[in-house]
Amino acid sequence: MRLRLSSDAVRLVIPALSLTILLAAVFWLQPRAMSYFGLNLLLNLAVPIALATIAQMFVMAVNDLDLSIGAFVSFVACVTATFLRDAPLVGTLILVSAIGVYALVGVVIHLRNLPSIVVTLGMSFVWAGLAVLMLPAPGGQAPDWVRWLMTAKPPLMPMAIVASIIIAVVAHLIVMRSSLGVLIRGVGGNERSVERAGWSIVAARAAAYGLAGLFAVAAGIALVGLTTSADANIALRYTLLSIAGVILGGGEFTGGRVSPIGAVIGALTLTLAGSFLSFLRISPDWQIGAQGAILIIVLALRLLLNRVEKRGARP
Amino acid sequence: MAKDLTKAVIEIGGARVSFGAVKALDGVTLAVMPGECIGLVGHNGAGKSTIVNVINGGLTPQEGTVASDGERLDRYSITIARARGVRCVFQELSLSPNLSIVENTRIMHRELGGFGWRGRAAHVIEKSLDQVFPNHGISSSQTVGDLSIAERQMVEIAMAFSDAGIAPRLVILDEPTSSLDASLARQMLDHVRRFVAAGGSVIFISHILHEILETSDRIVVMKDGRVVAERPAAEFDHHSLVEAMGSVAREDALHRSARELAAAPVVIRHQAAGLAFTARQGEIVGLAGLAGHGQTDLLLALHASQSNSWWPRSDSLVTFVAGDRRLNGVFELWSILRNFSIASLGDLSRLSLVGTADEAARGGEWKRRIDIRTPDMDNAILSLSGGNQQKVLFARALATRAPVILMDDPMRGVDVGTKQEVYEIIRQEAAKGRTFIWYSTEMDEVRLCDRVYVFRERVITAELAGDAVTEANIITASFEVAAA
Amino acid sequence: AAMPVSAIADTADKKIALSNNYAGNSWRQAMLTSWEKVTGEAVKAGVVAAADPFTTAENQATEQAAQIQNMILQGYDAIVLNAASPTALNGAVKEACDAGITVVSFDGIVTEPCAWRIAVDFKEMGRSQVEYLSGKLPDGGNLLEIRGLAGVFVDDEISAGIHAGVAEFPQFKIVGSVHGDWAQDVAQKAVAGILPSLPEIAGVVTQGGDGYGAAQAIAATDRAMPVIVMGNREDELKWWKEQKDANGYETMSVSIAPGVSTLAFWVAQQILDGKDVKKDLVVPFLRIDQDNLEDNLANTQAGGVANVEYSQEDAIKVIEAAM
Amino acid sequence: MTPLSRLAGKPWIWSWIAAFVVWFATIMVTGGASTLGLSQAAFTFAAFSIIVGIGQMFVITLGPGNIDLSVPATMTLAGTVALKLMNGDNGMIVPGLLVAVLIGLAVGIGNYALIKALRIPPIIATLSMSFIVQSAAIWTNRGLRIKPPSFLADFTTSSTLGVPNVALVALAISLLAWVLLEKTVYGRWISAIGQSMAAARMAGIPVDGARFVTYLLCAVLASLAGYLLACFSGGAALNMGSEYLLMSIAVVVIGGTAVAGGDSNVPGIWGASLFMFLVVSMLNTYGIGAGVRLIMTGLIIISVIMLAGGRRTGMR
Ligand SMILES: Nc1ncnc2c1ncn2[C@@H]1O[C@H](COP(=O)(O)OP(=O)(O)OP(=O)(O)O)[C@@H](O)[C@H]1O
Ligand SMILES: Nc1ncnc2c1ncn2[C@@H]1O[C@H](COP(=O)(O)OP(=O)(O)OP(=O)(O)O)[C@@H](O)[C@H]1O
Ligand SMILES: [Mg+2]
Ligand SMILES: [Mg+2]
Repeated sequence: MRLRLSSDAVRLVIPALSLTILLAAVFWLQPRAMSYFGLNLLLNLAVPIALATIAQMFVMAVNDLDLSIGAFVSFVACVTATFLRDAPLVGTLILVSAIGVYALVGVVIHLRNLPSIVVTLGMSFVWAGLAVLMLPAPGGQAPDWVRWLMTAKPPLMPMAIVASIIIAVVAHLIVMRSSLGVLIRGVGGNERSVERAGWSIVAARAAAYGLAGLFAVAAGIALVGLTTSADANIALRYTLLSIAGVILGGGEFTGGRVSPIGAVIGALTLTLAGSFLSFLRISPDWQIGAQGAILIIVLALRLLLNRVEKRGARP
Repeated sequence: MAKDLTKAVIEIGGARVSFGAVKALDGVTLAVMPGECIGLVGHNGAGKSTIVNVINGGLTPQEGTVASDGERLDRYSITIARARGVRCVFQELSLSPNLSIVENTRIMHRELGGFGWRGRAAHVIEKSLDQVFPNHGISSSQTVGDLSIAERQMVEIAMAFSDAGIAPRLVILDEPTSSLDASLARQMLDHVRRFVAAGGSVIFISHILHEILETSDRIVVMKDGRVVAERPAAEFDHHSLVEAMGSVAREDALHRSARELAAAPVVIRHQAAGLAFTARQGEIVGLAGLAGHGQTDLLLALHASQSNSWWPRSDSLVTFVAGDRRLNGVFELWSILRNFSIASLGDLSRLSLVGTADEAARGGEWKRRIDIRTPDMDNAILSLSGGNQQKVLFARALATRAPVILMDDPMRGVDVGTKQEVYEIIRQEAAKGRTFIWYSTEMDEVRLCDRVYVFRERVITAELAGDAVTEANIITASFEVAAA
Repeated sequence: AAMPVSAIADTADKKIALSNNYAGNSWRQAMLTSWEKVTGEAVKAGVVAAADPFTTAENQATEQAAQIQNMILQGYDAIVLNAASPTALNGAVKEACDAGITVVSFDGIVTEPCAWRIAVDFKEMGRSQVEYLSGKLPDGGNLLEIRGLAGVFVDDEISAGIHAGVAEFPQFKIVGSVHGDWAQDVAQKAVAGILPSLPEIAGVVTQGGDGYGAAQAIAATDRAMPVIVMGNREDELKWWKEQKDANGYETMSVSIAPGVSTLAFWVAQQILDGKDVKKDLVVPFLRIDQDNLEDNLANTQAGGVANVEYSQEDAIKVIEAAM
Repeated sequence: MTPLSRLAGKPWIWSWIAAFVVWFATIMVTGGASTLGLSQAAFTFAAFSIIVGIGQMFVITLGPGNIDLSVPATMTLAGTVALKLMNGDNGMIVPGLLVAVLIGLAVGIGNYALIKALRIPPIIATLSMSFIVQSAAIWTNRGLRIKPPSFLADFTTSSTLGVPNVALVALAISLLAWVLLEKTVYGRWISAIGQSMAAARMAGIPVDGARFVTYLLCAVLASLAGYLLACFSGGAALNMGSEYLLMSIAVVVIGGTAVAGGDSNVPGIWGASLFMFLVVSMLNTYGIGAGVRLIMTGLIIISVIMLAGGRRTGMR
C-alpha cells in the first residue's frame, strides 16, 4: 500500500515548516538568540499565548468562536495578582467558578441556539468590567509559586520550550486521543449524528467551553508569572492572537477540524514573527505594517506548501 | 434466542405526526418481527423517513404508542432505542467528516469507552466492514472526509451492523444504496439476507423497487402518511407495487428510443486521461462505471470550464443538477421558490432588480409540471421531503436556458412515479435540442442514454453507443482495465 | 551645542533603544518625532552609536514585554521606555537589568526598582485644574470630568488628583464622568451622550486630547460654553484662541510635553556615562495660560502638540536638582 | 398571524425595543427634559456605526468566517488623506471625497486579493491588511490633525428639520443597501453564497465577483464613514476608527443578522446602533463607574440576544 499522509498529518506539517523557517531567519539575524538564555527570552511570552490558543481551539472545535478570551485572560490575571496571592482559597474559588461560568455560557449558547460571537462579545464586556473593578489601576503581584514556575530553569531546554511541549502533549491527549475529545470534535463535524447516537450535545458543548475556560485560566496565571503583575487590559489582544494561532496551526473555523499541536506551533510562530521584525529594524512608521506583512507571508507559505502537497498527492 | 418469537422487536401503534399543516404520519401502525425484512416504499414525502425517526426514538409522535418485546414503552428515546438494539442508516451523511472511521465508531457506540478504546473500536468496525463488504479496501484509520460518497455509505452501513456489546436487533436502512453501484448494493443486500436469516430484523427503504422485491419478506406501502398496503413480498410484482404506491406504471418509460445523432453539432468536449469526451446537441450522454470513479469530477470540470466565477453570464452553456443536495444543492435558509429561481435570475430580472411576480409565476408553473408536493412555494425548502427537494433542484436547472445540463446522479431518493415524469421531461427537452450529461448509479437510467462513457479509476475506459448500451457491456467495461 | 569631551569618549560605542507601546495619536507621534530629531543629531555627533525607536503594533503590555526581551537579545546598552503598564512590564524590565542594561522609563513609568523613572506628577496635574477653576469661578459650580482609558495608570492618577482637588475646593461638584479614551472623537461622543441629562456645567476637567471634542459636543447644543481645561493640542489651542478673540474666553491648558522622551534619552546617556543618577526624577508638566497662549500656539506645529525638547545640559540640570 | 406576532418574529425588533427602553430610562432621569438633545445626539453618533455596520453586514452575510477587521484602519487612512488633500479648502471637497472612496477601493481590492489569491482566511487577511493600512496612515502625516473645510464641518454637525445631516446620509445609504439586499440579483447572490458557497457556485453564481464587490463595498463604506467622522470631529486622528471595530460587528449581530451568513437585515442595524450609543449614555447618566458600566453593557447585550434568540438552525 502506498503511504498516504492523512489530512491530519498534512495539517501539522505546514505550520511546523513555517515555524522552522521563521526560527532559522531569526537565528540568522540574531545569532545570540541561539542559546538557552536567548531561546527563553524569545519564546517565554508565547507560553500564555499558546494556552489561550488552545482555549480558543476548544471553542472553535464545536464551530463556535470566543471573542471573550482576551478579556477573560485579563480577568484571570487580575485575580491571580490579587486574590490568588493574598487569599489563595478565595482566589481558587473565584477561578473555579469562572470556569463554571464559561461552561454555563456554552450551555446557554446551545440551549437557546444563540450565535456564540454575540454572547462571547457580551461576556468580554463582563470580564473586562470585573477586571476593572478588581484592579482600577495596574498592580497586584504574582504569587511566588507562579513566579517560580515561570522563571524555573530546567536542564537542557529552557522553560519556554518545555512548557510548550507539555501544553501541546496534554492538549493532544485531550483533544485527539480521549473519548471526550472525539465527542467534542464530532459535535463540530456533524452535530446531528452525534445527537442521533444518543449523546448529550449540551454536555459536550459545556465540556468544550469548560476546557476552554480551564486553559484560559492557565494562560492568565502563566502571564502573571511572566509579567509579575496585572492590569485590566493586559491580554485584550489574545482574542485575535488566539484565533490567528489556531488558523496558523491548521485549524478551521467550522467542521471541528482542529490541531492542538498545530495551535501551539501557531502561537510560537506569531510570537517569533514579532521578534523577527524587531531584529529587522524597520522605520517606525512601517513597524506596524510590517506585522501585517509578516502574517501575510507566513500564511502565504501555508498556501505554497499546500500546493506542493497536492501535487505530491496526485501522481 | 430464548425470546418469544411472536413478540415484535418494535411495534408502533397509531402514530400521528404533523409538522404544522402537514400530516407526515396519519395513524401508522407497524410491527417489526424478529427475523424479517420489511420493505418500506412510497412516494416522496409519504412519511417513510418520519416513521423511521419515530422508531429510532428521534421523534416523539403526537399520538400513538411504542412497544417492544411485548412491553409498552412510555418514555421512548434515542438512548432507549439504541439499548434495545435499534440502529439506523440515514440517507444524509451521518458520520462526522472530520473524524476517522475509528473515532466515528466511538461516537456511534457509547459503550465503547475506557482505556484502549481505539483498538476495540477498530476491531469492531473492521470486522463489520469485512462481513458486509468483503474486499472493501477501506482502512479504519482514514478520515471520513477523505472517503468517497460510496465509501462513506459503506462505512455507515457497516456501522449499523456492527456489534460493540449491544448486538443490533433491528437495522433500519433509509435508502442505503443510493450512492452504491450495483455490485456494492448486491453485497449489502446479501448481508441483509444473512442478518435476517440469523434472526435479526431490517426495515429497508428504497425507491429501487427490484431491490425491495427481492430482499424483503414483507412490503409496506405508504402514501400520504398512511399505510395503504401491507403484504408478503411474494404477492407483489413490479407492476402491482408501483400501482399500490399510486403511480401509473409506464413500461415504455424504460425504453430508449433509437435516435441518429451522429450528424448533430458537438456542443461540449473535454480531454482528460483516457478517451476524449464529447457531447452533441440533443444527446443524452451517460456516465457509468463503479461509483466514485471520476464521473462527478468530470461533471465538475465541465462546469468549471464553462462558468466564470468573476462575472455573471446570461448565456451560460451549462447548468448543474446536484446529487449531494446538502453539500452543493440546497440553500437551507430559503424558501422553495428562491431555491428554484436562483439559477435563472438573469431571465427574471430587469436592471438587475428581481421581478417577483415573474418569479412566482415561473415557480408555480414548475410546481405543477414536476409536481412539487407543497401547499406553498414560499414554504422553507427544508419542509420538503428529500425527494421533493431533489425535484426542486431539477426544476431549477430545467428552467434555465442553458443548452447543456449536467446531472450528478440526481435521482437519488426520487420516487418511481416522479422518476418517470422526469425521464419524460428529459426526453422532451432532448428532442428540442438540449444536451444531458448524466451520471447515474442506477443501471435503468444509464440504459436510457444515447451514448455512455464508462469510467474506471478516474479514466474513461469505454464508450458505448446505441444498442451496445446494455447492462452486460457496462459491467464488463467497469471491471476491465483500459484496453488502450 | 558644545559637547563635553568626556561624554563622547565614554558613550560613543553605546546603543540606546526606545521602547514605545503606542503610536496612534498626535502626542505619541510628536514624541517619536522629537526623539528622532534629538537622537539623530546625537548619533551624528558621535555621542552614542545608535538610538533606535521601536513601536509595538498594539498597545499591549504583553507585546511590549516581548519587545523589551528582544532588545535584550539585540544587545542594547540602555532601553528608554514609555510603558504600557507600570507593573506588567516588571518581569521584562528585571530581565533587562539582570542582563546589565540600563532602563529609563518616562511618561508611562515602571515600578521595578532597578529602573529609573522620569515621572510627571499626574495627580498634581489633575489637582491643579480644579485649583485653577477655583480662581476663575470662586462660586464654584458643576463639573464634568472626562477621563482617559479605564484600567490605565495615568487615567487613575489624574482622576484621583481631580477628586482630591474637588475635596479641597468643595464649592465644586462633579456631576458627570465619562471615559473619552484620550481620543477626540470618543470624548465628543461620550460628552454628547451624557450632556442632555446634565444640569448646567461650569467647568470641564480633562486629561488631555479631549478638550476639543468636549467643546464640539457642547457647541452642538444651546448651552453656555463652560471653562474647558485644555490639553495642549494645537486644535485645542487654536479653538481657545478663536474664542478668546471673539468673546474673551479664558481657560488654561496642561499636559506633559512629548519631548520628555529626549530628556529620558539624555538621562540614559548620562547613566551610561557613569553619572550617579537618582532613580526617581520629576519633570514639570507643560502648562499654557491665557497670557502665553499666543507664543505657545506660534511654536506648535499645525495639528500637533505643544512641545519642549531637552538638551544634554537640561538633563544634567534635572539630574543635579534631584541630588 | 396577528400583526403584533408577525412583528415579534422579525429579527430586528429586539434591537429596537432595547434601544427604546434604554432611551426611555435615560430621559426619565431629567423627567423628559433631555428628550430632544439625547435623541439628536443618538441619531448623530449612531449614523457612523450604521454606515460601517452596513458594510460589515454585507461581508458577514457572505457566510461563516467572513468578517472585515480592516474597517478602523480604513476609516483612519481615508479621513487622514482626504483631510490632508482638502487642507481646509471648500473647493476641494469633491476631490477629497473621491480620494476617500479610492482608498476604500484600494483596501477592498487588497483584502480580497489576500483572501482569494493567497487563500488567507478573511479574519486574518483583513487584520493583516489593517496593520498595513494603519502604517500608511501614520506615514502620510504622522497624526497631525488638519481641520476640515468649513462647509463640510458645518454640514456634518448641523441638522435639517431637526434631523442630523449625518443621520440623513446614513438613511440614504441604508435605503440603498436595503434595495440592494432585498430586491436585486446581487442581494440574492450574496445570500446564497452565505448559505453554501459550493451550492452557489454550482447554481452558476459568479461567486468571486460577488464576494469581491462585497469586500469593496465594505471598505468604501468604511472610508466614507472615516471621511464624515473626520469632518464631524474637526480633524482626522490616528485612533479615530478603533472604536468601530467591535462596534461594526456588534451592531450587525445585535441587529439580528445571522452570524452564520445568508440572512441579513438593515433595520436591525439602526436599532442596534442607537442602542449601543444609548446604553453608554444611560450608564454615564446614572453615574455608573467604568467597571460596572462594562459589566452592564455586556449583560444587556446578552439579554437582548437571548430575547431575540431561539432562532432557526444553522444560525450559529
Ligand atoms: N421537520 C419537518 N418540518 C416540516 N415538514 C416536514 C418535516 N419533516 C417532514 N416533513 C413533511 O412530512 C412529510 C413526510 O416526510 P418524510 O421525510 O417522512 O417523507 P419520505 O417518505 O421519507 O419521502 P422521501 O422519499 O422523499 O424521503 C413530507 O410532506 C415532509 O414535507
Ligand atoms: N432542519 C430541518 N427543518 C425542517 N425539516 C427538516 C430539517 N431537516 C430535515 N427535515 C425533514 O426531515 C425529514 C427527514 O430528513 P432526512 O434528511 O433524513 O431525509 P431522508 O428521507 O433521509 O432523505 P431523502 O429523502 O434523500 O431520501 C425530511 O422530510 C426533511 O424535510
Ligand atoms: Mg425520506
Ligand atoms: Mg428519503
